[in-house]
Amino acid sequence: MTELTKLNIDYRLPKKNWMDTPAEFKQGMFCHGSKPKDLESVGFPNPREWSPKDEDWKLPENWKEIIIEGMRERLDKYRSFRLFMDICVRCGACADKCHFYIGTGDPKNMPVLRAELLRSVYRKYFTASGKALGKLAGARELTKEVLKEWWYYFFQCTECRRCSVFCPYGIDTAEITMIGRELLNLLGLNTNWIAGPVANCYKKGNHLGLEPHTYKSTIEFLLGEIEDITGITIEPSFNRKGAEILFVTPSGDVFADPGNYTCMGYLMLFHELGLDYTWSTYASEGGNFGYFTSNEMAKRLNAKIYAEAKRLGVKWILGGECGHMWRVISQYMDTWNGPADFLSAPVSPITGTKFENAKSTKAVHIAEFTADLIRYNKLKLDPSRNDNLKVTFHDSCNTSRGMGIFDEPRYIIKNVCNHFYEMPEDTIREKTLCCGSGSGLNASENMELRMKGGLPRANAVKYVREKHGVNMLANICAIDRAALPALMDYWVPGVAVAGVHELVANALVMKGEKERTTNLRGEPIKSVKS
Amino acid sequence: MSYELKANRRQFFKILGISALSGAGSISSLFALTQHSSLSTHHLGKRWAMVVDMGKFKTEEDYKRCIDACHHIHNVPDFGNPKDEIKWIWTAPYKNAFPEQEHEYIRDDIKNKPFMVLCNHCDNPSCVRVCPTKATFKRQDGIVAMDYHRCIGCRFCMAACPYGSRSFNWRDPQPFIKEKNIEYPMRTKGVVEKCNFCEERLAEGLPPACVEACKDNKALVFGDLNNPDSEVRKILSSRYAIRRKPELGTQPGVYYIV
Amino acid sequence: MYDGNKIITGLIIFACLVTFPFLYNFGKANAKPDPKLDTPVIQQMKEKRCIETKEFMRANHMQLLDEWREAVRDGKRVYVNSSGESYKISLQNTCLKCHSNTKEFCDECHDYMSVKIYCWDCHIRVKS
Amino acid sequence: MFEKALIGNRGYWGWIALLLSIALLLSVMTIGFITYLRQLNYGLGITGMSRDVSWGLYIAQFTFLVGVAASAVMLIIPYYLHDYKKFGKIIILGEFLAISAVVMCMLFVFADLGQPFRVLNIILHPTPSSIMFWDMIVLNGYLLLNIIIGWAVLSAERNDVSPPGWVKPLIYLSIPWAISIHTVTAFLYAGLPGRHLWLTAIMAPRFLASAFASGPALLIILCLIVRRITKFDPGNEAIQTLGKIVTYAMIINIFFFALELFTVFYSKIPGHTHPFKYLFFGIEGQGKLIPWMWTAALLAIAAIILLINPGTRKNENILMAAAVGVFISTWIDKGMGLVVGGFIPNPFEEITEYLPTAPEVLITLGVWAAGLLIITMFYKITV
Amino acid sequence: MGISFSLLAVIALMAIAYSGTKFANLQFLFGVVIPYLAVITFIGGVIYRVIKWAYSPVPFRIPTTSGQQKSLSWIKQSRFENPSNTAGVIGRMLLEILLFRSLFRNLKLVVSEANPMELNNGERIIYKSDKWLWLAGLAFHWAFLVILIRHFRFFAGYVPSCVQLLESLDSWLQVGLPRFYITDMIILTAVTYLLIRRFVIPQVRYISFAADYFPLFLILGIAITGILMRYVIRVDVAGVKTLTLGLVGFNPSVPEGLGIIFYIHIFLVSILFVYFPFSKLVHSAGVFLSPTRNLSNNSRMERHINPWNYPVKIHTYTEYEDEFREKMKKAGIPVEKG
Repeated sequence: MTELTKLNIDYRLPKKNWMDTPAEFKQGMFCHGSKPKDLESVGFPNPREWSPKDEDWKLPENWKEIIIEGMRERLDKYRSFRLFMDICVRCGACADKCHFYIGTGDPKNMPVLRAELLRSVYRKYFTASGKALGKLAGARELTKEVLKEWWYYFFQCTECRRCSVFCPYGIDTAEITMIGRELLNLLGLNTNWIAGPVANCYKKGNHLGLEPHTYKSTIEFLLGEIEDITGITIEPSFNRKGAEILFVTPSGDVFADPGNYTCMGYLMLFHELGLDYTWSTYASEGGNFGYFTSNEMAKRLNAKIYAEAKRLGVKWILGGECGHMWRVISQYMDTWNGPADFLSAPVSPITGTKFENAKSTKAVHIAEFTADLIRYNKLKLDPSRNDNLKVTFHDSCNTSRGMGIFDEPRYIIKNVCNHFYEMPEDTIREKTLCCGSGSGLNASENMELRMKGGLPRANAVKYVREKHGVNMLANICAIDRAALPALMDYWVPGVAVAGVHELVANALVMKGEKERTTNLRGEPIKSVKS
Repeated sequence: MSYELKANRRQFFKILGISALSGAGSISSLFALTQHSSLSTHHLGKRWAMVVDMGKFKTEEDYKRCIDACHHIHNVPDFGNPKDEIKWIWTAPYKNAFPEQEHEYIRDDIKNKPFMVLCNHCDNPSCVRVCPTKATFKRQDGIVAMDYHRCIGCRFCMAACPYGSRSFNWRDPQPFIKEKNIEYPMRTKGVVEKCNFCEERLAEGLPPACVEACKDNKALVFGDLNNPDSEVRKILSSRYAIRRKPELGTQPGVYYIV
Repeated sequence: MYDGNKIITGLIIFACLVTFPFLYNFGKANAKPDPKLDTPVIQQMKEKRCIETKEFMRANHMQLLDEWREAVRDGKRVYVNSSGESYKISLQNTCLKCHSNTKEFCDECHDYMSVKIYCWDCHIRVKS
Repeated sequence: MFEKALIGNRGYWGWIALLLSIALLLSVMTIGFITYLRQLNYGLGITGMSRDVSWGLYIAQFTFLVGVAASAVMLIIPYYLHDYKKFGKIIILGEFLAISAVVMCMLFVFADLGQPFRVLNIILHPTPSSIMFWDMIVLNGYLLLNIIIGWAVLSAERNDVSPPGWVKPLIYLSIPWAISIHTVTAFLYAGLPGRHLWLTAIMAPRFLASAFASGPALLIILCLIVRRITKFDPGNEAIQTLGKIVTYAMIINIFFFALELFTVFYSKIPGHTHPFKYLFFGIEGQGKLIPWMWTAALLAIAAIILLINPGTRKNENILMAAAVGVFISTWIDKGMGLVVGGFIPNPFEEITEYLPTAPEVLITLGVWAAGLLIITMFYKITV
Repeated sequence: MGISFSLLAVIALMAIAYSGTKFANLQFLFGVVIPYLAVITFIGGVIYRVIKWAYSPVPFRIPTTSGQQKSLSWIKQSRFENPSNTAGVIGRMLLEILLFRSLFRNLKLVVSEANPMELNNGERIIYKSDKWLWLAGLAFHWAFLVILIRHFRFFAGYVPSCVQLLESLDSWLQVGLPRFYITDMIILTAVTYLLIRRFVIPQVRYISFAADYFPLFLILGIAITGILMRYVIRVDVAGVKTLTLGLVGFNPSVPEGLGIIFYIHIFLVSILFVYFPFSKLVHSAGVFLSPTRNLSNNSRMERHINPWNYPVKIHTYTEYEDEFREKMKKAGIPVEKG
């Protein structure tokens, strides 16, 4: 394979066997270690000050037993884990599908080898052939070096599942990474960027740690912006009992640019519809960083959504644009914290559409909700207001390969924008490439890793940028909105990032609005200019 | 030793002369020289040939005897219709067997006289040239033979044969063979077949079946052209004989005395 | 979720498939093939033997026949066997002269082994 | 409710048409295949062929389709050698037409074999003196060449990159190769002693001329259909250029045919005149092909008149009609006329006539359906 | 190391069978005892492995969704790529198992020069369609299956007509006597390809170890001995069938004079049977259990039950309000308690 210009990716392989090549901790490729206070606040083991760069990771005496026992427990609890340990044939189909492998050229970022890191230990301690034949059977001892290698590489996987799409047996490296991270968490080995938000979310309701009044005032700030642009005053409700719908969205949308434009989009849309809904400060987080530590922690954080829905007595839940939030809601929430028999099967109050596909979780994705509105002509839209934008759509890994939302957002975009261009077909839909910062890797100290991991995605954007002049990368994921701007600035300057509902709100002709001169970002609207 | 040398030299000049005559450089002679050289047989062993003395065929029985002898021993089926017909040796009127040599004022008895026709076992067989699998091949002794195990039934040879000597098994012949000769195999559907000059009998030292069938009146004479003392050579040097479509240069091995 | 029923069903199907050869033959008496040699010609032979040893013929007769097919091409009609005896190359006139009982001789094993041959498309089996 | 199923845009109707035609093609293929099994069981006697007319409809189709396959060069030469960019969009259509035509050729030869189980004998016992051996080589080579080129070009197009460098030499190679497939096919006939209709040195040029008329004519028909039922537009100018190619090729084809007529009838060599007499006038009251041959002749003349006049050629409907005319005319002339005519009269100057039987026609339709299915699939990928 | 070890292991196995029958006259051991043990191990082993997997539950519904979900009525669902019911799952599994659907998607990463006519961005990462692995894998597995079924003629007194049909299709080309099997050629070509790609593709070589080479060499050994036995070093097949029929009829007998090559062949097959359940070859059973493929994506429609779901400690609303009540009241957010 040829080398890439900017990063000089070297795909050559070490001469030595991978087992004899210990992980080399490269600056910029890993996150800071977890802080003791964060672990303490959620009751995680082994809280202490430590740094991944330290020689001594201050592990408990019996760390090896803990890991082996942890593996045994999880082998018994997860068929996926046991099966995926056994049936890989190392055909290599997954190898060049991983964005981290494409971007780094590090062979241990090939999904198969990432799994072998764990599999080799499994063979040593859980299979007869591994015990007997050792290295010949691909087995190896669990040592501290192996443990460090795990930590290094399990936090170089964004659990995007692209490998799983191509694997002939559906082996999902995300599952293996998740188990790997769970095992590491048994020894207090986490990253600060994950442990912090987890602790925040547990105590304060959201990753950013916004306390209820701050949460409310932040949204009120957005309301002011909306009023400036549209002349319309919006008064949403918080923690209101008896509302029909509980709206949950990742806190990133509320707080950070450019997610907050998307949040303004939600507010404007709901106002225009006159939707009977409420925000919650207790369940003020759709995302779930617990999912990046352990199954149990994810469940603990997620429990708040149903609990709050029950307390407020709403009928159903509407979820904002987010990736892993939807992986969790779609494939885990009902199993963990259901049955949600206190809610009723969701029906759109505007169109009367029954969301059959959400009749058990009672949670509807906002893309489904809005696509339905547009289909039945419930929104007055002026797509020309987005004429300054040439839009492409980035499918988020979790909604793509953990859910299958592909056509809903595209349908919306095509109705609110006049210029929409797809990226090459092997980089979208189920074959979409990760932003490079998912699953809690969105820190700043591992920027090199993020830029390398995001390179394949950026390269596809660059293609449509140069071919069609694309200047807006739309998506339905808060992590994308947080991570992609940096990626675009680095690889494809001139491409901005937006949630789909920001584009909706731009095009939405609201009752009683004043003539808009700018879009939500304060940029002049093209059609007005001319 | 010296005699051999002389003989070889003589043959060499003969070869030169003949290739000059046949128009050296023409594509057909190129092919002929490469694979199944028409010249090679003349100096190696036998060159089987047949003389058909048409004057000796008088009654219908004379023809039938020969045909039946051949068709019976070779298990040639009788389908009873011209579409599926298979024939190794049969009759055709003079005007059809020799269309180029027909003219208005030819003797009536000749014009409509049935002539014995069969595979000519040409020196220069176009059927051999075109066969894509060498299922049809020319033996050293001049017999154009077929390997029924190898024939794929493409029927290119049928298109190439200017004498209509080849038949194709359009369907399974087995039920249409009245009396099977268990000494000789049948053919399967989908292969081409034709007269083989009774090569299986020659191997036993026997004359072809048709020749034997008319041994009383010697209407068919069979022998080795390379042997100056053979009966065929004697007849050919003493009587005027013609061959079918000589202009095509195939050099048939069946001669007719009219 | 265990899906135990589905897995057990699957395993039963698997076990049935693998043991199918055993089940298929259960209680069946599978007679060995017994090619008959009692044709008049063979009966008259002083020493009853084929052109090569029985073992050789059993394993290799098809190859021999395949080679014999080529005889028509080069006019080589004599087969010299391993002990130097000569035979005329002809399925029709050598093999079938002795083994005129193709049904009891050839078919016996071919049916047993489920080997379909196309010899009889052309070569004539004598009706016994 | 129900009317919703009846209202739709072009894409919708294109889709419906596609599904219907695939279903139709599949069922025709199935019928053809079942009939082929019958032929396998009974023998080729199930066809109308006989001892005298030993090649028929199958080989006629084969001969004709080799021409269609070869005609892809009529796009390749202008596009790659003369940089005629207007052919950019249809070049791949031509390539795929060539692939499916070659596949059909092979199926027809296969259907014509008496012992298809032994087909590998051609390779196991290679015989360079046989033109059929060379035809096998060139046809397979051409198929391989077109598959490789088509695949490489298409996948490069899909990724919007230039095709790999090694494709160019292959494309150049495919030009003489295309000429070769039809030349070698002509040699199948032209080298046989005693078949007067075929024994002519201009057989190969005649084949090429008729190929360059019939192939592009078929491509015009396909382009116009594709344009009508999908959003894919091959480009008006490209279609018009194809029309001009058909015009010239058809004129040359007729010219060559006239040359044959002159040689035959001025020399008055009886054997050479007989097939022509049989085809156009019949001999001894036998002449089943007379209406076909005159149809071919009239269609050819009519098509040339329509094509030669720019006013009529530019009218898409007339162009379509002329293309259909050329296609049918060459199909009759080169298919049935040439192959069957070569066998009549037989070497004994007797007339044995030939008409295909129903099973023969069904098998033929089955092969055509297979070819059309391949082309439909390919065009689906492209369009 | 893995390559030579595996090759030597297969050669050693052949040598064992060779010397065992040639010098030690252990025909009964190699022809009867070991095959019986192998079949028992195979059945028992596979069942053991599957039961072991089965004992671990599927706690969550985690299908990999490779197509549009079932959503609004007017959006076309990919029924097989993202199934929402059992029928869809069956379709997806059939596509996966019979046609290797996922592998069919395979792409090859290429860093390419951009099309100079369209772009000027220098290098581009493109993904070329790469179907060779799919083709070789599919060809190998299907050929293997056909060969397996074909061998049933050795295990049935009367060979069922479907097996006869399969066999006649496999040998429809009249090449050689006995007729040449097309699958023999396919399996040799495919296994050779699979082996060679392990040697030459650097990434694949890097991830391969002995357990990846050994089965390929073993299967190659089986195929080659089988082919040799049919076409070159022939054995008395009727004798072989006497042995095999004896095996399946529990009435084993070893006929005299079966060629050594037969014992090598059956020994290698026995080794494959024994090796199968305890190696990566169990993927053939495992693929049926793969939760990313065999589950419908209906977890929002129907609740999936996790048998070990247990209550967890959560930060309740009451605790939350207790902590922030004053701030909430001040901000005008409703509270439960005064």
